Amino acid sequence: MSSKQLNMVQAINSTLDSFMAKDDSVILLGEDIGKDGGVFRVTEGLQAKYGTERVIDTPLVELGIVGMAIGMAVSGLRPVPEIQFQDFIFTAFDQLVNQAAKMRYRSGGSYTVPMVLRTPYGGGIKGGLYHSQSGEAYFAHTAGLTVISPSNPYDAKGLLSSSLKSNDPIIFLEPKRLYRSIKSDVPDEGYEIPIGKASLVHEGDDMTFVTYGSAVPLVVNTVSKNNLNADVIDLRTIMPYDGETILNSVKKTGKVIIVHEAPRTLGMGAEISAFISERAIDYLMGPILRVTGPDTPFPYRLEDYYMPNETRILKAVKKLQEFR
Amino acid sequence: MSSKQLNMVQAINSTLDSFMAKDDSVILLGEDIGKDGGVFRVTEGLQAKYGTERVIDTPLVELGIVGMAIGMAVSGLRPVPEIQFQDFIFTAFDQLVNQAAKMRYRSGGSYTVPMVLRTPYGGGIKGGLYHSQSGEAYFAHTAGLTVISPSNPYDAKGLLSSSLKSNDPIIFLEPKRLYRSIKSDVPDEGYEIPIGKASLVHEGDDMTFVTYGSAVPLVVNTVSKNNLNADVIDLRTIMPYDGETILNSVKKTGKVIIVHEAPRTLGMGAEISAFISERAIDYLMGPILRVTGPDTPFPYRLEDYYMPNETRILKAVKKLQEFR
Amino acid sequence: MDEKEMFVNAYKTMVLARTLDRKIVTAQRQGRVGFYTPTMGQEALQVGMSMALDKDDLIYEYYRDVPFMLHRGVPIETLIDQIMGNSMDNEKGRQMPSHYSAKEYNFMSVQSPVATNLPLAVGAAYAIKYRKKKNIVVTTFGDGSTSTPDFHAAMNLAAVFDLPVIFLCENNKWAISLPVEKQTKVEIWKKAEAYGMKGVKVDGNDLFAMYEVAKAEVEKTRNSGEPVLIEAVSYRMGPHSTSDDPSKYRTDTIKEGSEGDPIVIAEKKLKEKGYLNDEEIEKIKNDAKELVDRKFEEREKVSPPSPETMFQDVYEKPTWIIEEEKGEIL
Amino acid sequence: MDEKEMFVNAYKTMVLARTLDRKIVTAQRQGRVGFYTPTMGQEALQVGMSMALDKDDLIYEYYRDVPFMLHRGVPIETLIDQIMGNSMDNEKGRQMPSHYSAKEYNFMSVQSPVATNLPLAVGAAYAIKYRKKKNIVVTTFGDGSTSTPDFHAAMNLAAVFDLPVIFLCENNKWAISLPVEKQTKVEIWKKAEAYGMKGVKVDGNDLFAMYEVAKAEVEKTRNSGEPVLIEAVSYRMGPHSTSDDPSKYRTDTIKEGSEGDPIVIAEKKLKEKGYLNDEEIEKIKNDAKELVDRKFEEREKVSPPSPETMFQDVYEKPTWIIEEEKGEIL
Ligand SMILES: Cc1ncc(C[n+]2csc(CCOP(=O)(O)OP(=O)(O)O)c2C)c(N)n1
Ligand SMILES: Cc1ncc(C[n+]2csc(CCOP(=O)(O)OP(=O)(O)O)c2C)c(N)n1
Ligand SMILES: [Mg+2]
Ligand SMILES: [Mg+2]
Repeated sequence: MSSKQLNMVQAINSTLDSFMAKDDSVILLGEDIGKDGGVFRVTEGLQAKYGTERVIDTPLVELGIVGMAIGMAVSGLRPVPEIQFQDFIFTAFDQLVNQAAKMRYRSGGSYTVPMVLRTPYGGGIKGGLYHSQSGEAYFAHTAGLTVISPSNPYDAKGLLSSSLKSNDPIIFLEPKRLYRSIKSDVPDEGYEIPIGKASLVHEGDDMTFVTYGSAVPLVVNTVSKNNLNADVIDLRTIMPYDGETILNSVKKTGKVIIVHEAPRTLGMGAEISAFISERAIDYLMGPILRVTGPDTPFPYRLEDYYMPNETRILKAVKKLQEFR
Repeated sequence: MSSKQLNMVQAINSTLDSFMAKDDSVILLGEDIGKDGGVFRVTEGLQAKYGTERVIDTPLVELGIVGMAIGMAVSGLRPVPEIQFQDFIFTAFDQLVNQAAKMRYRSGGSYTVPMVLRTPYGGGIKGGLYHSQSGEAYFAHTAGLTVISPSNPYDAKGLLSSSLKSNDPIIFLEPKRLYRSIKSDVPDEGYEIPIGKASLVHEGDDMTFVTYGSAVPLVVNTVSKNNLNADVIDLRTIMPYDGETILNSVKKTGKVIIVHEAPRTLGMGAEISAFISERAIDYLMGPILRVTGPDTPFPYRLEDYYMPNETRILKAVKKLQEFR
Repeated sequence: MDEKEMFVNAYKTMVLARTLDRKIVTAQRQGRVGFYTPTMGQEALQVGMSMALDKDDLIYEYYRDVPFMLHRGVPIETLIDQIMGNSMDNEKGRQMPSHYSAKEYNFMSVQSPVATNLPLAVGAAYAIKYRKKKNIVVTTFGDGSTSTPDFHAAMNLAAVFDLPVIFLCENNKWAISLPVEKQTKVEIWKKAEAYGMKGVKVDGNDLFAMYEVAKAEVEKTRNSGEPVLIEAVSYRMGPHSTSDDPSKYRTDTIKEGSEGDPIVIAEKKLKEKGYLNDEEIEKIKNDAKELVDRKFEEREKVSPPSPETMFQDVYEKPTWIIEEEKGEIL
Repeated sequence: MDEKEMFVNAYKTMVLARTLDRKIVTAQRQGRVGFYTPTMGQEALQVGMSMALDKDDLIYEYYRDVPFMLHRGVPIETLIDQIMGNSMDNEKGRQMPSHYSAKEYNFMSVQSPVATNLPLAVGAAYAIKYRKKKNIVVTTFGDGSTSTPDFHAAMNLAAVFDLPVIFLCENNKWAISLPVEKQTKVEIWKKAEAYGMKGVKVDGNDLFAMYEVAKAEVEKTRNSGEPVLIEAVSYRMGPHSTSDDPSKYRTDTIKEGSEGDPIVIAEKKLKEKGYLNDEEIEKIKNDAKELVDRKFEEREKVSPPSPETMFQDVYEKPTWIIEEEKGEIL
């Protein structure tokens, strides 16, 4: 089977391309996604190939982009709206929470919203308060939304492919920090990574790391570099998260560290931790620790202090190792 | 000291009244709050007393209400915007998350937003999907916001009074189910209940209940009726929650049940649970349990199944008692 | 259908809607219904609009569109079942009363946050244009809703992309307690200009006038694919909802049965045209009453939705989380 | 200040802003600055507006308003410190470059989500009216920003409550890659009508024309307390930002130094009026260059903010949560 070394931008671009080629109900819309190819160039070349009717440069109005996409989806299309930065999604938040997420439920199943909302999120590009936020918890707390974040180009293609076949609204969060920083071998052929299944990206017996998105390479590198005998779980799907994989690992290791960049309070770490202590309390051999961004806005100049790093992860490891 | 038996609507109304009488920088704005006195009558009589300039009937635009309030606050007023139902706040969510919450931080402390946003929340009035939501976790996850919810008329006055003296933006969540269903003795004189301090509303040694808002009377009644030997902690302030009071109790009882109406996944229960298992794991004598609303939209006809009830709480108690 | 038949049918719908309206309001006072937003006063404009449409046209309606729905053939049972939230309700009893849904008749499910149906209507119109179909989209909303973000977004997008959508503003002069003059300084139909869209104003209390305008605009939109804003001027004759007490903020200017009542206006014209006489009108009213009473008793007996339904339709397949919660709750 | 002095001063500011613009763009390419949104092309309209204002007027500006800020006396240090995000920055290095704040000069701190400053400006104007003060509010935004929810909300509220706020739309013809014709079908100044507000269009590339209009509108707003929308037509001569590559979507129509360049236009008029000659112009440019270079080197040496500052100003007093997180991170 042939494959290519691609970065995440390329993997997403080629996945969109292949779905658009097969299915004329797939339509992209967003700000600057056409001629400009998107501010991160993720949709580069697609307007030239599929025309302005299928790759729509919209006026500057996120709630309109999302609202239109919902209407398109209800009418049988498969819209893929792009929000230029996840930080700007809040201007469309009502459309997501009160329309997209509740459509199937409120209509008794009559109407559905098969839409994949793509948006870059997270820090690491010196974007300051408004070009760095990690808002996954807002979406994951919203019943009706499915929340996905790939941590590498291979997963990006597989998860986006599954998303484009789902009949529920999907929030597809692209860790912008990883857009071009890593490559993986990506098969030319289509494949899917199932929604709701985590991936064990490193195996070990002493402790369990639960993480996703841009924190995955950090955790894997930290584990490898420091020869930690640890399971590393890449959630891939944030909501619904894969409780089973988490539980199996925790029952083996008894020690857990959750790592993400979003703020600690009510970040995904809170849910994972609560989930574990609800049903594996007697397996635990130490506190469930969280290594996350702090509960402050995301700063510009000091962004390296904001994001989790190796030192902080090792501090947590030490704390667990020294427990009792 | 004289006092009156008041319900929560009356307690809030009279508190607003007394602050408005003392301080002409206090200004109310919202939909139907003037002549109509608010759809729940919380602002009844205030426009007649203070005029249309201080009790402003606004056009139908939540983002404008919140945005204007932020601008007023920056300019030295003390706006008290009302959002008719918390469900509609999402149309103003960007103003809350990206303006109100981040103003002090992004301006290096130059500009501040002393604003108290009041809004009724929660179920129990047969409001269905869009007149019943409990969105406290969205706010509590947003660094810069303070989130408060009173569980009785006395607390409503004390907490609102502190809020009106705070220099940070406050989300004041009024459990609409309790608006008229309970009365308490409310002193005529002013008093404050400190922000960030929980209240131990029932004491016992066997287990700890952590709760807030409309779930408080439910938990207290369940505990009393069933003679449970339990601490019941009413958080009063949801963010920043009172970790110390929680920890002290958990170290005593070793068993925890968190009760709230908001959906389980990433609800406040997740954060409280994670907080506890981070620093009191060796005190725990059972799983940390959550009795909450499920991760579905809020249904109309079946709302009684949605909200936590005595049966579900006792199920959790039994589970804890039978642990190991 | 000839003109006479068409207008008599329209009138029958108006009467049926009014009769149902009164029935539900009374039932609400008796504790048999939880809540309701009366339609009283807005019958003519809705039915006039409906008369101009085809079966395939899509409607993104709002909570007051009972006459509209009845006229397009939505069975009265469907509406009452929604009001009751019973097990036969299209929405499985999940939504508050007045939040209807009728996919078979191309009515979207009604949400509460006002005007947030408008951007969806634009998206639906985009799909029509993209698929080169000939149907159009109509979306309805009140005067107060023109202040919302969603109105602005939808109007601009429909204009920029030239989409076949009719924005029907049901200006009933009030948004709960706020009169339209305090909502905005400008007549609503004029707002269309700001988007490069055509705006029209029509007397929405006059069935005949409304139908004329609706017919012309529907034809134009269907043929040219261009959007239009129609302001149908009317009056909210009832309270905002059964929870509302309008005496706190207004003195009603149009009372039921007075000469400003759209049903009275319609009757007068129908009689002038010789389409109906007093006797026939009487019979239409009696028939409506009989039907509404009968259907209401009948639907009231329908069982509530079963508790398991609460956990369905959040996603196509329930997540393990929801399954688990269901197990805990039931 | 006499007219000559006033315009010469205005011109000096324009040149200084342009010089700073170029310096920062170059520095960004050299990796000395993280990001920047050039102002090039919008100097005349901003300075013309500023000339008409009083010290006490409040400005809710957007990210391209460097000439505006310089003209109102904001020290060049303040701007460079913000761009650097250093320890002397008013915002403590927390915001991305181009998100200035200068409370002493009544400039609000700039946010990124476009046009969300507009509702705040309306609130500030409400406070002025309520306190019966005589100052006014000016809020600025681009052409693309007229599509946002916040524009609609703010315009309607300012009109309904009759508030002293000037909406200054800096129409530079582009919103990143979207030309204004695709943003909306109508000229921007005309959108004011939809709110019952006055709208004015002015050639924003002509300092003199801009000043005339600004003066008249400021006077009117100050006296009547009424809002106005000014569309200042200009052109974004540079890229949207240092991350942008306009060659992907447009051919520049106004090049720096060409006759459409607002600085060239100003020079011509100033010379015609005899306010400046070539030699003086040359000196102004050299002085600006010297100043900018010197200040830039100087500010570049300022230390970064200390890590503790990251944990301040989230609330008036840090919560225990933030204190704890600080302990863990530092
Ligand atoms: C976004 C939002 N804000 C507030 C409300 C509460 N509310 C329900 S109806 C209504 C007034 C609507 O007025 P209008 O648009 O004129 O429609 P009408 O009810 O008069 O038909 C309000 C404020 C809501 N449903 N949605
Ligand atoms: C709500 C929001 N959506 C998207 C963006 C990304 N963005 C930044 S500037 C810009 C274009 C703004 O155009 P315009 O209002 O004309 O101002 P200009 O940059 O041309 O001065 C966009 C889309 C943003 N900052 N805020
Ligand atoms: Mg109305
Ligand atoms: Mg522009």
